[in-house]
Amino acid sequence: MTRTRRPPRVLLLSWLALLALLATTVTIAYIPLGVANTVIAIIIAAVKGAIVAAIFMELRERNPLTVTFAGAGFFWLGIMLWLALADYVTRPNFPPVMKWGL
Amino acid sequence: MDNWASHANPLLPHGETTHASSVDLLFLGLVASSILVLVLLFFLLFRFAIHYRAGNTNADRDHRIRKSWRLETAWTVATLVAFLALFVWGARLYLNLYDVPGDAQPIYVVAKQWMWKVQHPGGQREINELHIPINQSVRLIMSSQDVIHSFFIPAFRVKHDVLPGTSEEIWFDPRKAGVFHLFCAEYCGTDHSRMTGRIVVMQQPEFETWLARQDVNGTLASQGASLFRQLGCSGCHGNGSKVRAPALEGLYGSRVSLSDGTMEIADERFIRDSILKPRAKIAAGYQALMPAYEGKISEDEVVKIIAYVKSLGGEMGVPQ
Amino acid sequence: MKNAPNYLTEDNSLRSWLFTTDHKRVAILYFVGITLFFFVGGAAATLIRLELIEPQGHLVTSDTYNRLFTMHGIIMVWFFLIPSIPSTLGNFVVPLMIGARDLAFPRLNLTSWYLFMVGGATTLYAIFRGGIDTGWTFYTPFSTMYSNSHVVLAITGVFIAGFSSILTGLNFIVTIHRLRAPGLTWYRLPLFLWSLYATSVILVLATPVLAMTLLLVGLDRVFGIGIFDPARGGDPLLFQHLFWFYSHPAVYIMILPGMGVVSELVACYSRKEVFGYKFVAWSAVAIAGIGFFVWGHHMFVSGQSPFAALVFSFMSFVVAVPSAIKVFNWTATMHKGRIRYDAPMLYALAFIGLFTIGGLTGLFLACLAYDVYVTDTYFVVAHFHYIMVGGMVTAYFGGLHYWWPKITGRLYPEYWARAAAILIFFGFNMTFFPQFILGVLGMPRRYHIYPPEFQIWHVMSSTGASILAVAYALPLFYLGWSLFFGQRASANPWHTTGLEWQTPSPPPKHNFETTPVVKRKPYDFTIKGKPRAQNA
Amino acid sequence: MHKMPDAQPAFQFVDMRQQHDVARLGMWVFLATEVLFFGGLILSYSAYRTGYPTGFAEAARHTKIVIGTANTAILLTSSFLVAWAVTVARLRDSRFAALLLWTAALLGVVFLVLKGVEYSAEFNEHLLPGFGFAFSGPHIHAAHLFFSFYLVATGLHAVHVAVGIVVLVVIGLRAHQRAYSDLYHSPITVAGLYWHFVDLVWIFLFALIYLPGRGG
Repeated sequence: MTRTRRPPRVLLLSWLALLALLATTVTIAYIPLGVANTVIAIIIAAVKGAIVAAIFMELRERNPLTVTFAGAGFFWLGIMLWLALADYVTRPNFPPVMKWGL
Repeated sequence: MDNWASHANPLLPHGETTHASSVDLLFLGLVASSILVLVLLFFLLFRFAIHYRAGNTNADRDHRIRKSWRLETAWTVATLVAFLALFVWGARLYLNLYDVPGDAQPIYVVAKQWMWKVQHPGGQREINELHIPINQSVRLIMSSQDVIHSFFIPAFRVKHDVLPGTSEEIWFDPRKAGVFHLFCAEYCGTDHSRMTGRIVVMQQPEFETWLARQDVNGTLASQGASLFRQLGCSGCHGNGSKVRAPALEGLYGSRVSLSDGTMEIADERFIRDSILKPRAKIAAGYQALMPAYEGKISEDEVVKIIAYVKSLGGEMGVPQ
Repeated sequence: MKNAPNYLTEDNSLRSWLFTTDHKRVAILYFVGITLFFFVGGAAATLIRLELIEPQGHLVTSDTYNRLFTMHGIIMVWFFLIPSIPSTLGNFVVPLMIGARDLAFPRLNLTSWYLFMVGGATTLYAIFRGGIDTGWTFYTPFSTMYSNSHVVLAITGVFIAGFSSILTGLNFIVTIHRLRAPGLTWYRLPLFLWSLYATSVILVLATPVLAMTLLLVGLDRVFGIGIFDPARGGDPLLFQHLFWFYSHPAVYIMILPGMGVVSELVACYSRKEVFGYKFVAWSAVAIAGIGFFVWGHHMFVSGQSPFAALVFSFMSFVVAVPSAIKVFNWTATMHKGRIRYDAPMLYALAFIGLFTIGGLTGLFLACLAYDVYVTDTYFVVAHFHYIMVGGMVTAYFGGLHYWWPKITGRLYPEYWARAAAILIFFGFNMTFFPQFILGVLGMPRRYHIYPPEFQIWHVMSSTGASILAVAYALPLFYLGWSLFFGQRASANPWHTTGLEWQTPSPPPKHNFETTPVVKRKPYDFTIKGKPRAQNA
Repeated sequence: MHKMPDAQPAFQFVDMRQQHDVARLGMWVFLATEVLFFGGLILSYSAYRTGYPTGFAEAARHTKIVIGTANTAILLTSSFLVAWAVTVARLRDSRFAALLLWTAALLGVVFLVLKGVEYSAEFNEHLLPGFGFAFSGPHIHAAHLFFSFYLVATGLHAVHVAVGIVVLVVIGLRAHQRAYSDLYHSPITVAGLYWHFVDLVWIFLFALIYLPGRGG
């Protein structure tokens, strides 16, 4: 049982890309960019998630139905976040303590 | 308890407050549009049910409507337009609840498991009762000591939840003298159904005499002043003190810049939070020295100190 | 043909029932389960109605009354309304309607039933130990910090039952997508399947949020993490957002299957295809979709920001439009039909009338200024009972009678069934219409004692409730009777279309001898004489 | 030699292709429910973060980013190994696939061990609500809410990792007995989907827990 089997190129590349993205997101986190820090962290996490979903979970080879099922969860999560946060962002007395100091 | 059962016909607006009569008008609009739809629907249902019953063989059953989308779009658009109108009507009235008139008389309400504690600015205190003068709009600043309650006056068509940890406001301008129900509308435990009370709207002179008759150990502000000294607040905030603490004269209603660069209006809520959780909102240029009074002083004492701080002047507060 | 082995008589050992993977038997198991819970919840309802006859309420103490209405809420919502049509009629009929041998995941289907029963047993155990006094809504901080009743036990029961709903939803979605008979395209599907598909989408996407919400409340009570604790900076409204994000779509989980059944009944008993098939089909999906945008209308007075209230109010009006489309299309279906008033059709007509009243009063509650007045009053109680009992339970009974010959191979006694339907209709209106008036007068809900001027309406409501209790017991008797003495049913007793009527009743274990091929659109009654089977 | 299982579709399926398709579709629907299950936590995090932005940043600085980053790398690598194992299993190389699955499971165990180390460190620093939480400084409320979310989210995720490890070991055993081939591979595919999802959740949790507030 030899160990010379090589992983498929696309899997290897995406693995390395994921590790690289991990490194970048950590380094960027230490650069003080204010709000941008959060936005970049989430974008990089989304890219890493997309790589895992598209390649590891073979979504790119699947029919549109499977892709819609995969996206449905995130879309509905988006609805929940969007409308609930609309309340939190515009509520006059939340939080009782501090409001706008970003 | 004279006109307890004076609940006139619920359908006709008998405007205890301006808002109540406009809500009753909205109710009539809603009922009218619903009855229109119901009559249309039930008429069609019965007509088809009778005319096209299996037994009736001579009913004409061919050349049925083939293309349905014209009819579909017609009644869909009709319902959408009707709904939009009802939405706008309801929304406009709802927003009145949020623009409190400037001259509204503030009264503090503290909800506690299964009773309402009301405190007038003049120091009068009531349990499960609220005496207010007619034709004078009133602003209730409400907070809860335990769970969520809800201050509900059916006659005024107004209700708002009373939340622990923060203060909520409602306002109304009673137009009719009388005694009205007060209910707790948010389930709050065993005696939720006993947490009721009375709103007594009186003529101005009667209200004055009622105010005078209450045994008041000083106005709310004066009680707050004694608490201010008793709890040691004057040690730092008093004008003779050597400790650097923000001056409270003219604080109420002013814009305060905080240590992290944000600006806030010092309303009741700001003062309340600065007393209970001072370290979270530090005025610009000061250190976080003030001890937190959360848990050390009760809700009623907080209300008194707020009244005292307001009494130290400032645009919104009228010095008492 | 008479004694050919069918799914009931094939193997009658207890083991074969308790470890069955046959969707028809799981449906029967579910049917037994929810009937039990319907009468447990109903008993609580009867006690509540008896209690409310007097303003002072001498029958039970306040605390017991609080535990009674909580028990009524929890049992009815999670152990009767949500599973009823999908897991009994749906489980039985979905594979038959699409010409399949079984659901996509038969073992998951049985697991779903076990989860349902274990969840139900846990909740009943919690009630037996002393009950819960938080209301079925478990609002914090009362449920997490101030209630000393068996909240964690009840939450575990509902948590487990939630997974049973998820599994049913998952099973239906995959089955309807992948196991359809050849030729059965989406627009040839019966409308009941469109409604069940939309319901399954909600089941799968909303129930997990309930699971998380209840988990947080449980962790808060057990470990005191205080994520909703206002004293530690938490926000009680966050619980309401999480809870209602599930619980409003949950009311669409309850009503959509009912709408599906009514589409079938109106088409069958008017002997005419449904008017505007595509509009009715897609309005079910629209309700499922838009239903996720409206939960804030439960929180208009809770301290939510006015901006969010405006958004939720507008979306609540928008979500009412697909329901209106469905009602108009059902009425239009009857136009130029050949209408027969069998019991299922009486239930369908009752549904259309009562659901419309329920829906219209829903508009009152979506209208911001009026909701501020009547939320948390009996107006809300009347509104959701018109939808749940007037709509959902009526449709459930209609569907039950409609498919009863297919499920049991027996015909029920027609006149008893019609009498029961009419009695339920009157008993229902007598019970719940006075509650609208109570709501307009401002009587708050969940009140053990109330001011005397409301008593007249409560007495009317309680008398109506006694009629309703009797009326609901009637089907139990004559359907039970029909099991043994009812006339034997043919494959298609109502002479209607649909694949489920092409196989003998009760159907054999593998449903169809040969998998049917579908060539025609659904509800095709145009053929003179006996309606030719859909695949002929 | 273990006989190859005759690839016969289950009772309700027409052929094996339909069975694979249905199994995969079913798993994707289940993953959608998991997204919303964790979604409830994501909402509570973002609601409180809009309320206490600087408080959350201050609290997040107390998290152990070194362990967090190592754990992310570990999960990404084990996810890669599982993806590789699935492709290899489809080429009838079941034995090697089993080895890959067990290595991935081992990495999962390492992840849990590191997590345990992190939890005990935070327990000693009194950062775990419900287990003696104490936090000095003005942002006590924000820190309490942040660490409540942290504890529930990573705890739940750890449970999912543990379940994933068991699944990988069992599927590995079946693979070792040459169970899988291009004709019959839905169990290993579905197990792979689950493990990748667990990794996906961690990617987002990492961004929400360890990265805020690092910019100082």
